[in-house]
Amino acid sequence: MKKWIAAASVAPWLLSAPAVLADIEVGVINSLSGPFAAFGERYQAGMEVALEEINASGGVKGEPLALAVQDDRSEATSALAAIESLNRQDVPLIMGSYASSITGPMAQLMTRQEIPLIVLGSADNSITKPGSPWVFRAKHNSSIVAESYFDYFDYLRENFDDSLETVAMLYGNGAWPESLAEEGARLAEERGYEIVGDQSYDQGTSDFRPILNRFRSEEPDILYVVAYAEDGVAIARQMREVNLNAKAVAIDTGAALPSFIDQVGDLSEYVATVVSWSKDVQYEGVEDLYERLKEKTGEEPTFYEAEGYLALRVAADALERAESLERSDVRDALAETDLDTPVTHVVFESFDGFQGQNPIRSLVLQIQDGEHVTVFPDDLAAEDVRFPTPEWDER
Amino acid sequence: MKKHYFILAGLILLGILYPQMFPGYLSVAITLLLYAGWATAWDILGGWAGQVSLGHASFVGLGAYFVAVGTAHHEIAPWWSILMGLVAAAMLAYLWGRLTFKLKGPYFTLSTIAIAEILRLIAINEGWLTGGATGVFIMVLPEPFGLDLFSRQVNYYLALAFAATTVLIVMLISRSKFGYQLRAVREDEDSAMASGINPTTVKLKAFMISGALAALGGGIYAIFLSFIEPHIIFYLLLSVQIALTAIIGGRGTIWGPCVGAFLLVGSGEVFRTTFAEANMLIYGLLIMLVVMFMPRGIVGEPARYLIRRAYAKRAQG
Amino acid sequence: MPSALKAEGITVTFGGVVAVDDVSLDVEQGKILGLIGPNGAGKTTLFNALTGFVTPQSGRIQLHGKDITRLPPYLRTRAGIGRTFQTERPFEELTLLENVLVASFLKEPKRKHAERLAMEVLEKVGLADRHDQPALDLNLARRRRLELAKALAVRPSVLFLDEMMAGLNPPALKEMIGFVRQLADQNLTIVMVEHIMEAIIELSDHVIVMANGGVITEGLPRDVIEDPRVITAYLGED
Amino acid sequence: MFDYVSFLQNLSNGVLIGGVYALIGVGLTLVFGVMKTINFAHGDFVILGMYCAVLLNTLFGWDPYLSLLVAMPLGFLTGAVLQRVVLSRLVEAPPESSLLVTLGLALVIGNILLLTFGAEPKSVNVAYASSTVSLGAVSFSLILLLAGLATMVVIAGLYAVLNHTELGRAIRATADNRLGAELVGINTRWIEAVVFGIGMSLAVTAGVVLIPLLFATPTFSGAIFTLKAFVVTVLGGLGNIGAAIAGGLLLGVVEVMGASYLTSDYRDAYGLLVFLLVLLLRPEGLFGKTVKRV
Repeated sequence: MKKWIAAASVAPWLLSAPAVLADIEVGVINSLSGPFAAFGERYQAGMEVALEEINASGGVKGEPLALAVQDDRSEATSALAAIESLNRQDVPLIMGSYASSITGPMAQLMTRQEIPLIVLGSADNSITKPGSPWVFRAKHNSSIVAESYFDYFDYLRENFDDSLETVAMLYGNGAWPESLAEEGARLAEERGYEIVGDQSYDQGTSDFRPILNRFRSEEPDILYVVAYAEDGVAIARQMREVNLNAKAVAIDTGAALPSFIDQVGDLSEYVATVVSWSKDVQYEGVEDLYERLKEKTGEEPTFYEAEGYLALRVAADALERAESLERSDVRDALAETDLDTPVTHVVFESFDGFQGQNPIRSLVLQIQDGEHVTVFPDDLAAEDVRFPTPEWDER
Repeated sequence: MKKHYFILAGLILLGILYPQMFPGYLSVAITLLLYAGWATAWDILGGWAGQVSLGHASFVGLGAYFVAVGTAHHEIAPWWSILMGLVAAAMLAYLWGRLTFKLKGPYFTLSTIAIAEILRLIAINEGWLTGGATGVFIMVLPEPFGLDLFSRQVNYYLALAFAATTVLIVMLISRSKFGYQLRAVREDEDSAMASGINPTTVKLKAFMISGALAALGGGIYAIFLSFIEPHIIFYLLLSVQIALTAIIGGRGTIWGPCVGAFLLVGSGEVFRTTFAEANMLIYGLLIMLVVMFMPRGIVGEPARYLIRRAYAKRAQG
Repeated sequence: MPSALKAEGITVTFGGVVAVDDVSLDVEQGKILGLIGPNGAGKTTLFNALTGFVTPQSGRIQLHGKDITRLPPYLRTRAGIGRTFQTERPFEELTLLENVLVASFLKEPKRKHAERLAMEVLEKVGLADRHDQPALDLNLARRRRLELAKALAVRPSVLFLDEMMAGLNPPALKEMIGFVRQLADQNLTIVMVEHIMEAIIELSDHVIVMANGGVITEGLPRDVIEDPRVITAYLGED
Repeated sequence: MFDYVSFLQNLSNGVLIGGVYALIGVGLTLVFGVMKTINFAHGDFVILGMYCAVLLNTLFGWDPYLSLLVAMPLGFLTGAVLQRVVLSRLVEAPPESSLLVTLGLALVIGNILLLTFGAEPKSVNVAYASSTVSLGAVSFSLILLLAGLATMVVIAGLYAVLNHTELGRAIRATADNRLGAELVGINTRWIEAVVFGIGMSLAVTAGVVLIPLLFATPTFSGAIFTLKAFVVTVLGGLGNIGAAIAGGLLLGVVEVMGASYLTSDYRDAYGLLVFLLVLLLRPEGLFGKTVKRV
């Protein structure tokens, strides 16, 4: 209901659009309506928490910071129009957006128009590979995430069970799941795993029984699943239903949300998932951030809010250090970023064909006793890994 | 009829001057022109031939993918790949029409959705052909006569040329033998046959022209976005939007689809920046209101009224 | 006189029901054939079989000695058959001239020539002075004349008229009969399905009476309508 | 060697999923049968049902099946009102108008839900979400069984209403021959409102029954449900209630078998291919009455 009030109250404000000249405004292009709005809202909350923090500690260059937010309606053409609109307002940089189908065209246009872009949500490799001098991403990409999963599998193989070998992959046919699957297949071969199942699915009616039944006869050691929230829940439930067992189960994206544990209950135990941030990661200030994010949304915060927070922190840091608010100065400042935040450490580097990419250390969370717990890498972990996943009948 | 040519010439002139007047509003204008062109192309089949398709995103996707994959994977210049896309779209339309033109009314419409969905799945799953679900980046384009094809101005003039060409083709068709054959088939296939017209041939021609033109716009769209993914290009909602644009403006009229594009893209942009999260709601309400109170479209309804009034006047005089 | 249209043993069935049962006919060039019979007699089906809108199960149809049995309707039109429809629906937003253009383009692909032909036929049916009016709100008599103009615009050698006279008031009826007479005088062959006896008697050179899918009698109009079988066929229906 | 157990498992899964599809399709086919309207908002009606169950669960902790008591009558009323206020205006309009207005309606419903409930997918987690019932080596999902049961009850109820009540006779008469129905004194305008109400009520029921199984998303899955409903009804025969069940089962089995023994990438394409084949070869539907074509 509060959305209604928000929509109604924002309308006249935008119509009159009083230009507050004293503030420094940074552009935000976010998916506030359309199919990606669920994610857009979370990024928005994270950015607002960062904004409050920044302004409470004096703003940027002594001025209060403000956000010029534009909705991209979850589509690329609106995002491109929004860039032009923000360009007219002369913003020093723009943050955006969630989907790669929107962020990709944004990166292309902003590189040509020489406006610095800080990627908000899209984790697709192609955004920063080959990348451009104007595009920066503080969060992970598909290569980093897939590598985290296989580092984790390697870790299990070395420390618990050297017979871990066969992998079954199940993923949606969207850009992110497909690219994680591609990277996963590559890494599996590189590191001596055998792919015994490789199935994608179209979004829709969430019936995975045929695929899971097929997997069952292959008896994979590792299940590598990439699915969004609702599909992840359905997959976890149906694994129990068809009695599909694996020693290690990883479900990307879907299992990282608190609602996954609510919806799947006990069945969610032992499931692992990779995120850029978790409330129990061993970085300074993490608990405080967790509390503030929770207060903002009234819900259990996720890595989405954290990534939104991170993007604006990076932006404010660069603006503070930049010689002027000229875009080329802001770009130079961004390139020299070396920032510690409660989410992660940020530097922008060129490596493995990437450019302007933070080589972020992703975290592996495991669901233990109804909580997301950081279990890998070792030095950032809060608890030990629980392995192997017991068979359904033995739970 | 002359007045239509004058209007077109005037609009083209206005279009040429637009980037000088509003250099900061090119993306919206490009989107608008693309939709105007697509909706006009759609209307050749949907309005003039009376076959409502909800699968035109397939043609847009075909054109876009020929250009994107052509440059990114095979180093084919966009002007050649777009030609190939046009031919491919016409061929697809031919096969598609051969298969489904015996279906009538809603059945034809449903079949277009089914075929478009199958094509979407092919585009997603056959990565060797399309680059798969992760999409295709257009990184480099040749520079004919030193023109930077990536620049917004060039995109804009390409889109303007596309929209103007499509409208011009429809104007020519509307006064030609083919145009009268289309109307005859739309109104009554039996009566058309009695006039010696083969309805299937006429509809196939319309579908092929319509599909090829949509693909042309698709090629420009690919350059405009310079990054495409099957999920957004072969999207059912894109098909629906193209059809709605033409229908709201007025089917089977020369200017209806353009007016529809102006209204929907224009209002979409206004709503996007003013009503925030409610913008799609207002868009949906607008569609309902137009269909309920102006069922023949924004151009179609007054045109009908004007004809009636002119007739009534003459009858008195 | 050579035969313009000849049909032999036409039989049409719909899902086991015989609608037209072994009907033959032969019309000479420049003559008018009247087709009458009570509702459900199979007149319209026969008419559709001859013009190609229904495929007969058996039988042969010849136009000027050429076999057209297997041709679809539009190819029969191109071979020389013109027809009108009972439920005429003009294109309301187009002018009368444009309405006729649709048909006149068949023989005259150039727009200028097609327009001239369209004007000619509009003059023939007496609508020339209204050629630039939209077909919207045309009254019944004028709609019929427009329909006739469209059929004539394909320059047919055999013209099929489907109940052109029904519902016309007496002066309009007289007018329409006059048009048809003129056409026949210009050596056009005409086949007409009609309920209006006055028109049949005045126009037909030969009449075929159908009932239950078959021919019950044929001959000169005066003879036929006095045939007791015909009277029974009509009265039996009531 | 051919694995009979997993074949039977897949077949039974296909049949159960098909039951769900049938439930989604039956409302659409009823509306088409009487009003000759293709309702593009049907899938969004299903979503409305899902949110109804979610809302009652969060407010009062109701079990989803209990919320049918509220959802069914509410769906009926909303549908009837929508028909009177929106669709009934389009009688004189060009034939595709009703299709278009329902497209607009789909956008409106989806975005009202978005503003009210937010974009986050919502569901009701019931304790029996992944329970199974075993029959020999083959096991059945309890929720799918319940959904199948609901389908049977609803369709049996609908069948009874259509065939054994005065209202049902009036509806069938209107579907067969509108003009004839009016001549014998049936108020067809009123019948249309009732039928659209029933159609919406059935869609809402499907949504409620599906909520333990699927997530409710405001603007995303409506079109998917609508598409499935189209496929189901065309497979069976548009406007034929009994055939909707057969169409649903066929779609479920085709999809599951295709995904099990071919590749799951093209799961939705299998259904669509069969859909196209049926459209082209037997447009009256596999189980519809043969229509005389002239």
